[in-house]
Amino acid sequence: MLGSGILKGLAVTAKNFVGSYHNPARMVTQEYPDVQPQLPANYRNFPFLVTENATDPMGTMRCVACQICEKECPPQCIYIEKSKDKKPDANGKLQLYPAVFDIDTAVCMSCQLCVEVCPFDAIKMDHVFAIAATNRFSGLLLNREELAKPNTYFHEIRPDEAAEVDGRLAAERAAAEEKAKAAAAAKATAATATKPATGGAAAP
Amino acid sequence: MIALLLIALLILGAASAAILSRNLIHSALLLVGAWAGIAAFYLWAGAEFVAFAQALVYVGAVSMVVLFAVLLTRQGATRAPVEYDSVKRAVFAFIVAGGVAGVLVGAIMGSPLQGHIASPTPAVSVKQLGLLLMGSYAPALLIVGVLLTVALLGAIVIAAEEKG
Amino acid sequence: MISPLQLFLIVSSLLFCVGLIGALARSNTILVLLGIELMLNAANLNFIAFWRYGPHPAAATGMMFVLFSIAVAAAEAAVGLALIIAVHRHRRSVRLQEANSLKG
Amino acid sequence: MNLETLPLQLRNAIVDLFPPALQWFVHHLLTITVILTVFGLFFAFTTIAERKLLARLQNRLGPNRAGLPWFPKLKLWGITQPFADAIKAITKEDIVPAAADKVLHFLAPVLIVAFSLLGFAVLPFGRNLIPVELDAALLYFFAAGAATELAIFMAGWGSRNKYSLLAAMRALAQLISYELPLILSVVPVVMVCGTLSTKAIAAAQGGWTFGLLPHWHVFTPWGFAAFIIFLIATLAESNRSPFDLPEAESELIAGHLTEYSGFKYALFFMAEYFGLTALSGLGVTLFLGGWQAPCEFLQFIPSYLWFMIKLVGMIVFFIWVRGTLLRLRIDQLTRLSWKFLVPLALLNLGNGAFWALTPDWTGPLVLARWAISAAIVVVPFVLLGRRLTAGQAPRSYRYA
Repeated sequence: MLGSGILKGLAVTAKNFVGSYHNPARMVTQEYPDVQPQLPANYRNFPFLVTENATDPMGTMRCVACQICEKECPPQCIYIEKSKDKKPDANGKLQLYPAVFDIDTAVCMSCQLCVEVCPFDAIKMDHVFAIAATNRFSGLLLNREELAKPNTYFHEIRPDEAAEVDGRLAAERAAAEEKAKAAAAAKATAATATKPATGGAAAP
Repeated sequence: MIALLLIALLILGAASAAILSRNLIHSALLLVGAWAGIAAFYLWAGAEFVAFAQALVYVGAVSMVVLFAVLLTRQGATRAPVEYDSVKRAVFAFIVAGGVAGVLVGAIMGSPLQGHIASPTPAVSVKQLGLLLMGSYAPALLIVGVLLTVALLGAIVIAAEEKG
Repeated sequence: MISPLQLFLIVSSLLFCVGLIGALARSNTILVLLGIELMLNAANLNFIAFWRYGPHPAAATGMMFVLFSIAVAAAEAAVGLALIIAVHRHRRSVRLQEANSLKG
Repeated sequence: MNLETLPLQLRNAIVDLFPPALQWFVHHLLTITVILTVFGLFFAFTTIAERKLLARLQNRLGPNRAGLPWFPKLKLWGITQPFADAIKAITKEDIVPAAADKVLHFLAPVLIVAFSLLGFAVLPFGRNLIPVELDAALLYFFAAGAATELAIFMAGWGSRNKYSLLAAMRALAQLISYELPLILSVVPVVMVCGTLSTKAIAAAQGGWTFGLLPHWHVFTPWGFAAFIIFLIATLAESNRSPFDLPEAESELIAGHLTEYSGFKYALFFMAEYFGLTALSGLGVTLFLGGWQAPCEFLQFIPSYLWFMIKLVGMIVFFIWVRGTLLRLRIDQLTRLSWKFLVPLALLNLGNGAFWALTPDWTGPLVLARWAISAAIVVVPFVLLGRRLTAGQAPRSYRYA
């Protein structure tokens, strides 16, 4: 009959009303500043720069200022200046580092392309979403000191990915060491081989 | 008496401004003000029912019809300005209206109307009005009902878009 | 000092003249119609004035007249504006001077 | 000390403080002040009640943080939210479009609040509490309400924005469509009571059967039908969900209120709630017995409290409906009015006439009276409902 649907609807909302007082499982509201939200691991907001070491963030930054992310960034919110000198990276290899690394979060659109293209796992997406500032120019333009966060933080927010990255980096490092060792060994054998060879050549 | 003078000023001011205004929408709204003033006049005279009927019909209904008509017959411009017409016409209209006003006011001032001020506000209740409407005025009421129905249908037929 | 009845009648006649000016001087059909409505209202005002200060207020004849007149005025406004809309549809204008095709 | 006449005694005591020449003026000024204060506060708490109730109907919490300034620990369940909202509205920038018709743009919110307040003048709030006793009170109420349409037109036109103007036209179409069933639903009450005076209509609903069943109009077949039509028309007249499409916040840009901000917007909001409250008060007076107590033994509670309780009940019902029903399309809206409400209201007019003609049927004829009256209501409803819903099975959604 006409109108029965309206009565059914009214009954549903009345049930909601009563239920909302004695059944906490119904409530969907999180009272935000008092209760922090449980973000899923893959939640992404603005990028940050991964450093190996919390005590010396600027010295152990993974970024090598290759500028791929700067070129890829669709809204062009990343600005990088290469350093003049070189520093040893985690593998002990001498690399450039970013003298200036700025991200304008007012422009950033959280697309994660910088993370996708980074060959060094140096830039990752952050979980911080409350970035309100009183000045929309300098307050939202983050420099490298503000962007740098230790690897342990990365482990905190995204344990699976961080473990995978660490494993990969460790493997690379091991491979590099192996290679270095092998190269050293090869050099050594080459040195010993050349000596007998020359000796041999001289012997006959 | 002071209230009466104020209402009279409101009616005449609103009506003249409406007639002289170059903006049709302003004219219509000012006329609504004049109609409301007339309703106030009726209220002052003790004709409650008529005053509310005036407000309901004029302020509520006729004003809406007028405003809709203004919007439907508007040509492009949002301002809907109306140019004045030939000065000759206006002068002629003012002369005629002035003449009529002169004659009427002269007649009113000259006639012996002073004698009738005595009566207190006559009380005619809604019930009495209803009994009159359903009694001696019943044929007129029926005719007005038929007239309104015919007018409604006629307005729809006239204003409706022809098909094809 | 004029009596309230005279004031009523003077206001009513002035209102009538304002309506007359509107009907004669303006060429926008809607304004002409509104002028005529004003003249009708002025007449209503007279009815109420004579009911109020007349010899038989209890008979309520003036009020009855005004009630019927308001009803008729409403019908008139509806039909008049419908006519204006119809004319506007055919001629794209609401100027009185241009609705002259029946003129010999 | 009598609670029933306490407001009157207080008023007389205050009025007596003034010299006799001023007493008439003070008397009315006092009445106006009290109505403005009571219904201003009522409006404020209706907004917070609406937000909290709506939230609960949708399993949310609603606003619960606004407390008192300087006492941040005290949250008071957020009931001071309306005052925070008011401060926000007042301190906001008042934007007037450059091309707007400044006078009309300014007048519209002022007039709409003024007109929506006029209706309160004839509502009988208690046994002896009625601001103005008018013989033609109902006619006055609708005449005052009709003027709000002008204010809406002014808002739409004065903004000089085509969306505002179009939305104002839609709002007017809705108001005019629903004024008809609203007034038609009231006419049977007038016929049965034989008066247009709200005071007499409220008084006519006194008395109880067995001291328990009140003789309210809503408990008669014609009264029930008229009350339902009145409720639906009231929802539409006060632009409330499910009939809030003139200002549909989520899909249109608030309709004719697009160009209003700050306090002017708040005035429109206020007028909407005043209009709703006044119409609810009229519904309470006409159908729910006005200030009459529902049972004989409950008469010790003062009559004005009964009126307020019923008024709050009506408002809560409207909020409940808002939390439940979906917004209608404009064609559904006008169809509901012209094809369903108006025919039923017209039939109900005959029903009211039948009831008014048969008050002296006694004995078994009473049963016949009720049966005939109920039949006049139910049969057309079922037939019309079947005709209108014919061929409309519950919709199935392919991708939902």
